Amino acid sequence: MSLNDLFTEIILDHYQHPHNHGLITNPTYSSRGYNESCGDDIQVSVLVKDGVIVDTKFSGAGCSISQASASIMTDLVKGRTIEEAKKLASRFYDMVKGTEGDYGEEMGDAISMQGVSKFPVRVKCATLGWHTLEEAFAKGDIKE
Amino acid sequence: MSLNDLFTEIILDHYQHPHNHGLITNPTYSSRGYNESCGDDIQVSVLVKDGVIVDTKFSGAGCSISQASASIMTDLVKGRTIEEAKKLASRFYDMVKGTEGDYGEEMGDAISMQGVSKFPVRVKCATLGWHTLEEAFAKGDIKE
Amino acid sequence: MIQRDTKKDFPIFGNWKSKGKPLIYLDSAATTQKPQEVITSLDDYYANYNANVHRGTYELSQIATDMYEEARSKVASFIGAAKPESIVFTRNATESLNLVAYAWGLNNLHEGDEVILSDMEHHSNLVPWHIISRHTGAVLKFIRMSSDYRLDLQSLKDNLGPKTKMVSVVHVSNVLGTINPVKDICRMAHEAGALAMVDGAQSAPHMPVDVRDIGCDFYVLSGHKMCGPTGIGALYAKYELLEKMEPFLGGGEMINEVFPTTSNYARPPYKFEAGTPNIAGAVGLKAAISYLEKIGMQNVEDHEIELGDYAAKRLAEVDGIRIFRPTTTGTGVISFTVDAVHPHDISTILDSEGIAIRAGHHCAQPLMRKLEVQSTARASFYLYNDKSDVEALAAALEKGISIFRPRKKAAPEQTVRDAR
Amino acid sequence: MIQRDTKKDFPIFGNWKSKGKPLIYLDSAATTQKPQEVITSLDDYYANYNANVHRGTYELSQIATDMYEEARSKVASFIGAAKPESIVFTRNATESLNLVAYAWGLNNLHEGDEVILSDMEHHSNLVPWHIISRHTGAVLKFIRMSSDYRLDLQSLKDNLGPKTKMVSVVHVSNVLGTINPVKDICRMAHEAGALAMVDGAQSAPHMPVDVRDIGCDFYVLSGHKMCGPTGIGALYAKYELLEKMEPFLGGGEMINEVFPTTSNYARPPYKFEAGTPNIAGAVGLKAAISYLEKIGMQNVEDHEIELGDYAAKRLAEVDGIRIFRPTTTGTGVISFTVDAVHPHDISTILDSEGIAIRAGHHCAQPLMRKLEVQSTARASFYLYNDKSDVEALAAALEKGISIFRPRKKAAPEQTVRDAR
Ligand SMILES: Cc1ncc(COP(=O)(O)O)c(C=O)c1O
Ligand SMILES: Cc1ncc(COP(=O)(O)O)c(C=O)c1O
Repeated sequence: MSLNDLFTEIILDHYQHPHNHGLITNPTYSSRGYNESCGDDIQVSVLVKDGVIVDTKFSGAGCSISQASASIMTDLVKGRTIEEAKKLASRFYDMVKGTEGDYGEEMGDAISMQGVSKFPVRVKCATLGWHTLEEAFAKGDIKE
Repeated sequence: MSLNDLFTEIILDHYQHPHNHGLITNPTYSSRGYNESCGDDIQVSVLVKDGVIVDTKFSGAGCSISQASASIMTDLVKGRTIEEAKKLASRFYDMVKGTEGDYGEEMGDAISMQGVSKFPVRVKCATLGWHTLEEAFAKGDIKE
Repeated sequence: MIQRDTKKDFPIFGNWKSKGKPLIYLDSAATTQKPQEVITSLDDYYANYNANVHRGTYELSQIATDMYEEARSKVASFIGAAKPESIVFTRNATESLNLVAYAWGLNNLHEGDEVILSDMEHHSNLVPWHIISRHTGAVLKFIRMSSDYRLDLQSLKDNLGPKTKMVSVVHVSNVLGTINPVKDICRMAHEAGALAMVDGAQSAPHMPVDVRDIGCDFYVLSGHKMCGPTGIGALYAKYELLEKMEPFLGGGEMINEVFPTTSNYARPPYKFEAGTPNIAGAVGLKAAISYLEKIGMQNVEDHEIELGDYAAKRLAEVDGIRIFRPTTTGTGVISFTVDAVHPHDISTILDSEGIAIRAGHHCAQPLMRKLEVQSTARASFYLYNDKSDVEALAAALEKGISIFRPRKKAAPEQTVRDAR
Repeated sequence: MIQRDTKKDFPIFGNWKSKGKPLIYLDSAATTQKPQEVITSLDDYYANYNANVHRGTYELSQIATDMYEEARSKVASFIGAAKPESIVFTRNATESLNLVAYAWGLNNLHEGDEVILSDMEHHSNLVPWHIISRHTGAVLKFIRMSSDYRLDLQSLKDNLGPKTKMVSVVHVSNVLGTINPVKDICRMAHEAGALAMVDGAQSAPHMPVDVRDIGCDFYVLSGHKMCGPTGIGALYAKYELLEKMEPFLGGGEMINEVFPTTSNYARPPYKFEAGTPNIAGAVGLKAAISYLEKIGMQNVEDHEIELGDYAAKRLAEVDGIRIFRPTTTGTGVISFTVDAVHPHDISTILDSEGIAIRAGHHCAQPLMRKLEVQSTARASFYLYNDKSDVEALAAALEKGISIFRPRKKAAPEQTVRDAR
């Protein structure tokens, strides 16, 4: 396991220049996630219209893996339905936990996180954003 | 270590037919002692006149060693001053803990407890009565 | 019965034998001996994987964390818990009971609320409630014991009422060996709207246990009583209860965020595990459970009941003996007294032949008062005992107590005094 | 400095080397590795002397009891306690701190009473007081930290007053390594009529400690941080205080007499040791202390300070590093951050070279806020580390962080999105 498998170009790009950083003013779903093991702290907010995720942002602070993963995630789920996003989350968990499979097509930039599976200590960092997204959905529509 | 070194004739006599069993109605000193390790429970009361122990009794329940030791003790301290009784207690502790020495003269029947030093588990039983006597003295004259 | 010579699995027996002293260990209700694989698991942990858990950001710490969490899963599956997160690691059954008394009791009991215990509780399920009732004004009530040394469910019924908030009872008595009908007791507690806790210190080591079948809200056990190391125990609780409960000890590992004067807590079970846990203890407990599972808990129970029944019959032949054991639902625990021979003396007599039993109140003084004794002698069997141990016990007892048989009257007091 | 190659005493180093992986263990503030003689002492206990303590009436139990009590004496003499009975065995420093907070605090603190802590406390000396202040209405105050990472005694003076009932401070900070002037702090607390507690989790393992010289009323330590097993810790307290205090946990061993609804307690330290203790843990702690005494605590301290100073100097050369360590009174603990590289990433970088450090808030979140960081990386040295470990750390750090050095701006967001 070389460090380059973990800290890929794409991950470092997203870490140093995160996409969709910030908070949506009037979100449909929102939650805060906390990684007890290293103190990473993330806020995810989502705007859904007609069942489709039209915008999503994240804020917070943390390590390269947690921040890059959240950044990639926000890119990836836009334009999808909630169900699609959840399914993607579950595929993502499979991938970073090392379950065999072909993730290339669906994962987009997130494929750059495949190397995390070789670093069990960092799996929690990679999944923080996704768990927080799911948590936001689970808490239900804020406006209702 | 044979059992006969511990359960000597004299000890068994005192256990089965204890001397000075009961409570003094109007004692000068009194205390209750408790052996946490096996639940032995003893009450010792002492009547002192002109600095001399004129009577002492014990009551309670417990094993052969604790009961016989208390019985022997009550015999032994009668007619002595408090100081003499305390000195005897300390010599008795030495003996049952196995400190080398000649205890024959001063110990009277208590010499029968010398074998206890071979049974560390039972030392606390043998010393319970004596500790309770000392405790009674330490608490001070009840009538004052 | 277990047919294999399991004593071979436990190095202490061979070691004492090789020193020329037999060790007939009949005090397993106090603590059990440890099989080689448990001892080895500790060695292996410290020599290869030792690191602090949970907050580690390096491989070694991840391995240690995985080992610790695998131990949690093992305990969960051993007692039929729905999920590992229902298991809180503690020092022993006593701490588990205190955890519930403090964390639940201190925050949920109020003046006049009632907690029902039983006549046969160990001090560890009594004293915590004394402390909490002093702080809260809650009242303690007791399920009565019948003359056959069993709990009288009618008396539970009579005690249950709208003020009952908790029923906490021992699964298997450490003095009488009685197996209590905890499933019925939990059902009755729940029907009355109360929570139910089961003290499994003497059941988890000795029989198959399924907390979901029992239906209890809380269940406690001690590792050292089931072939595991000292210093590790567990509390099982329904997860929703753990979520609702206030924490007990405060410190590292059990919080999410700490500010100078406030804190918010991690989710269970971590909320209840403040500070560095007994990691090696958990690893050793896992090894112990694996050992027990290899033998099979049903085999362990059958073996012990057979030994207990056999011992009860054999010891009944001893002159002046009185045995405290129910006619049915007894286990491998036999308490007894012998006329005119104090239990402590019985223990010394047996010890001189290498037989280790316990004498005393067995941390159950209220029960002793019910039995109208100050103390008893107690032999308790485990999977490594066999009938020859029972024979040795009976023979040594018969031989030893003869020393105490009635004697001639001693000389009158005065002569002893005069002789000084 | 310690000249001998002490790594040889610790089997884990050899075992990892033989697996082809180096282990440069720099996380001893979290938990230390264990020397062979500690591991052997556990093995020896379980394979030869295992029995329950105190209530045993047979030889084996007497041996186990003696071993357990000898461990108590060893701890007492190691920290200069007047007598063994001043030592209560617990699971860890956290439980010791909670014991005092609950047993003393719950019964002695009232609305408006004040407890003084400090800006650099570990969660284990914060959260218990949060819990107790919630129950009692006591107020928490804090000794301020100076810009040189030391406690400001003027701020203690300002906080002390007639309402101060307790001052509880960390002896050596687990983040900064600062050695606090606990002797002065205890004197000032006593002058104000308050009690004084010292959290010695990071001092007992690393320097000579004399509780009577310090003058504290309470002192706590963890065995696993000083070469001992997990699951064993200690509380030292002045004996008169232990006598006056209410008990904490209730159960077996800690009582004299129990009636159905009341109990009276055994004398200290037993009053505070409910249930079967971690006997093997105590035995292992004794072996650990013997090992430390053989090395000599003054040697340990000198060795670590020298390493700490050396590391501070060497790491200062790393580009973008910020080190949190006092200019004087520092120890072998070095916390640092590196610009644009998160501590967790630093830890992974080092882990890939077999170097174990900790990254995170180190259970000291209020201190992190004072330092205005979310987390730090921390290397902590012990007697088995040497200068080559420092060199390895610095070299791996320099190499690893280069990966994170500023890069070209990524393509604008849309293109990434569109590429899906
Ligand atoms: C200063 C300080 N206090 C208390 C503790 C808590 O120690 P334990 O987890 O062993 O209870 C630690 C350990 O991290 C510490 O560094
Ligand atoms: C029925 C019962 N409950 C609780 C306990 C307490 O166990 P521990 O001392 O391991 O906490 C015991 C142990 O003697 C027991 O027999």
